[in-house]
Amino acid sequence: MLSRTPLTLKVGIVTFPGSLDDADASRAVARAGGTPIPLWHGDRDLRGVDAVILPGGFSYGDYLRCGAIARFAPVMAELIPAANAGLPVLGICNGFQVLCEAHLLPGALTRNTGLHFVNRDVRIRIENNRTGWTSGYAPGEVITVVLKSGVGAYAADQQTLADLDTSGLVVARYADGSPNGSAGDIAGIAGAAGNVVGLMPHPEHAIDPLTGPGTGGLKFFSSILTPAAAA
Amino acid sequence: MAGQVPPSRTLRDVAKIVVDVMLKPEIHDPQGEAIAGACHRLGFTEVVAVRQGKRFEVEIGEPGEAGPMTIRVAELAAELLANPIIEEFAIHGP
Amino acid sequence: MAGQVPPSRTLRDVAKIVVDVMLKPEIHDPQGEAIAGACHRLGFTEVVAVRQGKRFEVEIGEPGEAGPMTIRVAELAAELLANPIIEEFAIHGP
Amino acid sequence: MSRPDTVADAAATPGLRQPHAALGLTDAEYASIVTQLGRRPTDSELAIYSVMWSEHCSYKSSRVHLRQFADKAPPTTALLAGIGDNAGVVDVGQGYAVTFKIESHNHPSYVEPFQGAATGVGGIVRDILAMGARPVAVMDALRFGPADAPDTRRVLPGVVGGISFYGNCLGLPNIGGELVFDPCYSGNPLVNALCLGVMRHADLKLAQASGPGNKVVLFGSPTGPDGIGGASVLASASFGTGDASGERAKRPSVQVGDPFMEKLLIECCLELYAAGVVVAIQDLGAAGIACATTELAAAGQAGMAVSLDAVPLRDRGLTPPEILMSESQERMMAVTEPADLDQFIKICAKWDVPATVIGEVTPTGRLEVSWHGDLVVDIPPAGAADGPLYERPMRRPASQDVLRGDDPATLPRPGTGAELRADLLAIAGSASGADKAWVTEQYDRDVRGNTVLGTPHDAGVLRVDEESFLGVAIATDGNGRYCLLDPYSGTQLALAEAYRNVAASGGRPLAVTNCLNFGSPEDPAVMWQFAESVRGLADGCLALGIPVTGGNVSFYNQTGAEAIQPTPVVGVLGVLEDVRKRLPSGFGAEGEPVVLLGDTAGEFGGSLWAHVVHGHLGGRPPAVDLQADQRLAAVLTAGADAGLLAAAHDLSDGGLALALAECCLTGANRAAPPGAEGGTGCVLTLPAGPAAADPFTWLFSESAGRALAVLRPGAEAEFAALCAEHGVPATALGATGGQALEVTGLFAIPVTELSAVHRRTLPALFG
Ligand SMILES: Nc1ncnc2c1ncn2[C@@H]1O[C@H](COP(=O)(O)OP(=O)(O)O)[C@@H](O)[C@H]1O
Ligand SMILES: [Mg+2]
Repeated sequence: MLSRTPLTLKVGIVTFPGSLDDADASRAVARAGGTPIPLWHGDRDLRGVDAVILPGGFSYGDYLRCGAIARFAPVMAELIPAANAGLPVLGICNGFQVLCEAHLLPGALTRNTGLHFVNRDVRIRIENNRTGWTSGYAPGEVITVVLKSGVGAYAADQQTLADLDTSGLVVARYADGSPNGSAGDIAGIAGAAGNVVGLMPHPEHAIDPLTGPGTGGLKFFSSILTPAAAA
Repeated sequence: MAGQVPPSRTLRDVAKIVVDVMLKPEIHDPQGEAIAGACHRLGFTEVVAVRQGKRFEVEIGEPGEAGPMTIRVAELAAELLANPIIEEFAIHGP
Repeated sequence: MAGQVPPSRTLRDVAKIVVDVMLKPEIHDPQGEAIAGACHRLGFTEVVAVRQGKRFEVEIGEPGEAGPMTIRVAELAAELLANPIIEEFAIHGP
Repeated sequence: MSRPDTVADAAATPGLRQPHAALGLTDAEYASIVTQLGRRPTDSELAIYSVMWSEHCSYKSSRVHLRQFADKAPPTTALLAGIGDNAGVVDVGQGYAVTFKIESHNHPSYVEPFQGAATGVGGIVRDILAMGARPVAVMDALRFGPADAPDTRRVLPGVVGGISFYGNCLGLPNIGGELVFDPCYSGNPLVNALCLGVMRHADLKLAQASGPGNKVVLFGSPTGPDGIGGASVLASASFGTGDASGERAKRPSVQVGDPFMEKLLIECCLELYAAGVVVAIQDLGAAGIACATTELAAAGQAGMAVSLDAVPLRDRGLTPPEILMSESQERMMAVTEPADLDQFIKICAKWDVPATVIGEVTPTGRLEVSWHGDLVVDIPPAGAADGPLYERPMRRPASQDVLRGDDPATLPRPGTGAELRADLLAIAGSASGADKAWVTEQYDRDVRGNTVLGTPHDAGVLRVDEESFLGVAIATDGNGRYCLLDPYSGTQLALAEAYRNVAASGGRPLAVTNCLNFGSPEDPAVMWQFAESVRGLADGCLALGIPVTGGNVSFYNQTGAEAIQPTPVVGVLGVLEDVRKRLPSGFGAEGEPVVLLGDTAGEFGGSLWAHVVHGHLGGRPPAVDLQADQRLAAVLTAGADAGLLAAAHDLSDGGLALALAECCLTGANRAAPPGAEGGTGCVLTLPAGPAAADPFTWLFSESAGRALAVLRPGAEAEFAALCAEHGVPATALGATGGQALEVTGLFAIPVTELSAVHRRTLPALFG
């Protein structure tokens, strides 16, 4: 009898110079049952992955503006058209900033109102569970994740904010009010097609109660592994 | 990293162009507000408002006439130095 | 950018003064170097060097004549906006 | 540009006057250089000697005392590298080794708080990297003047911002530290940064140049005019007057950190190590190329020939002495075999790290440096590296007796429940006793995903191996008030507290690092404090059976003639076989028994209570009993191993009262619970005896060797037996639960009130 090995989904994790949470994102993908594939900023090659995570960190030192220099990395020349063609992409923290700079997501991330870097466990409410990255969550589910950023306040013009609201593209909001001045308490958004998601707090740091505030973040990484999500 | 060691400065054909980048007026500027608050605490009560932006001094080699260079810097500012979603820029010089 | 506010003595008698703050030339500016590197990778190879500084737009109510105000802003710049150990500043306007 | 002073010039002009005094060299030191070389030094050589023989690099005033760490070292097999290497390396089992070290950046942080503190982090991280380890965490021990002093408002936010900026950008979790305020640190804050690295045993790298013909590679940032005030003096003095000296005087002594380059350096070095292309490596810290070349060559008992023309410069006007002395950050120097050079350079290019061959190892036993074809340095590296050795005069100051005679027993004490409550809140809300979240929230605690415990727990606990759950715990402590009253026992109290913090987190203490912050060594009273402190630490480590693996001495911490309180900061590292058994410091579930371990006597000398409530400092610090501390640690680690404990928290400044308040507000998770109001209360009853102990003494005494243990329900009997077996006094106080810190018959403080008082202080002061 033929044994069928289930194909595990390959999730690429991009390392830019200055990426920091890339190992954490890999760990989360593996913990969820996927296969993490390292992607190098300097290679114009997505190595046949089924989804991509842009991890947290300070790409290029976050000099100039967070994510501004990373946006022009060779790997982004492959990623941008692939994302526009439907490849699921999750940008976490610095990755969110890169996605905004690359215009794969509307708006921008700006300096925290308190002007300081803030590392805090925060509760976020999943507002949209129709993206590939959030399909495992119940609508309105509240999870605790780690926020750690200095430039984490989401900003966009009124029209964009209204559009995000009416199209249901806000993926997550801070459940206890914004800790950083984010417009509409926005913690994460999706692009119009729903495959590209940006999230300011870190679900990859909430996959194990030993090293984080619980396991609430794990479903970001397991959701994408369901066939429907990656289709 | 490329560009850390400037090429010899004996060539005199290097111009300095300034690019000022400010947050758009409608974008919240917590840094500026904090500075205005600090001004008041320091006794500079006549300060009404402060906005903080960036200033880039770009030393650039002249490829041809002045025209193209200014255009190049404008391209650079629009593409890299400023984020048009939240910022606006102005170019001065050389 | 100076001169945008009319010099009439109304309630709106607020002037905008610009304070440019740059790292002293001998101080290492890793940000500027990283930006210069990015310029090169983007094909702006004619960029020789970039230095990044800050630009403050200070809206300030006129206490009396122009003289004192400028002096006040200079005080403010020296005390708060610039760090004299590593930075230098210039004041423009109104 | 003027022609540099060459070796040939030096031989030809033996009588030329040189500015050695301006460079901090005494006449005798200068004479000894001349003897060593058999001629006057060139200005480049003088630059090298002046930095190598500075207090900072040569430890000339402290070495005679520091020897005790080796002489009194307890027998151990845990050390793979020790004092004298860039950092100590400790075997933690399963083939893993850990390296850790703490270093000061006090003076630069006062001049330019943000950059000073940032480059302090950068420097200690490179030290750890140079041992072959991956840096995995940082900590910061900070001391400032009064919290409400205007200068503290300038310095503290800058220092914290700089540590946050640099550490976060490097991707190193900050897992602990200290924050203390005292007027003695006005004008002289202490910024001590610690870095911890992990490696496999086989990865250990030593900074010893060997193998003639091997290449010397300088890599990282280009060399600029950073931190070369000394060399500027030299340059202007040697090269004439007027314009040149005016120009030179502008050389910045402030270094600007580039954490992005440092992050690239880390990844680049680790890949170089993995590729096996590194024979030796050394970080460039104070005194830059001068120090790195001298030390590499001296340690390898080799020679080295270096051409300064090859050094990539950010400023082409730099002179040879300036290039040698530049303290530009984010640079490393390595020795590699010629056959490996291509691969070396390729790996650097992959990480965008500029790398240049600047010389090679030679069989001559001399350090030879050339510039434009001329020899400008030709010295025996060991002679420059060893430096002079001083036995500075020391004298116990007469004021010591007055201070010790000023017994806090005479201070008015709270008697009623309401008074006790008020004093507890005063301490919990004092700047030194308050919640540190305003600072620690600015640090990334979670990056790399291995932080099992961070602030505000007793020790930082990191997972080292994801499969086996092997981990380490680390804590730093210091108490300037105790050390002022008695530097010998005060230092032992700091050691004991860090040791206890590690044990209270479930770790078995293994090794010690230290940063000794003192005033001027030329003041005999300071030198006495220093000698007593080192003797106390060496004796204490011997008693506890854990070796000192390295450290750092920072002298001249004073404003005018006024020295800071002697402030040795001691770091203790421990191992956890299974980090899942770590102990948090806070109350979690309700109904867990709370037990006080150790003996309580009436000890208030140097206490936080006397300091906060009465502004008093005098008497004797708490008595030290290191055997009792060992027994306590054995109970805590055994209790953690056996699963008897839910949590533990050490008692230190503020005594039982502050410890209980902290327990109520610190969750059982790696971090404080979300939401400012989070917490779990407790209902406790203070025992009637012993006779000496009244409620005030129970609550505020700072007797050493004590901790709170929170038991798993049902573990009472087994834990009592464990305590009895080890001879550790255990006093049942009550249990966790409820929404208040309640001491039966005396007071109850709602957790929300406690939280507000504890958490509002720093935000109110610093925004
Ligand atoms: N500057 C700092 N950086 C990081 N953590 C800090 C700092 N200051 C204090 N902490 C952390 O806050 C907590 C409380 O500190 P402290 O009151 O000094 O502890 P204890 O006195 O019990 O040793 C500890 O977890 C400590 O590591
Ligand atoms: Mg402590």
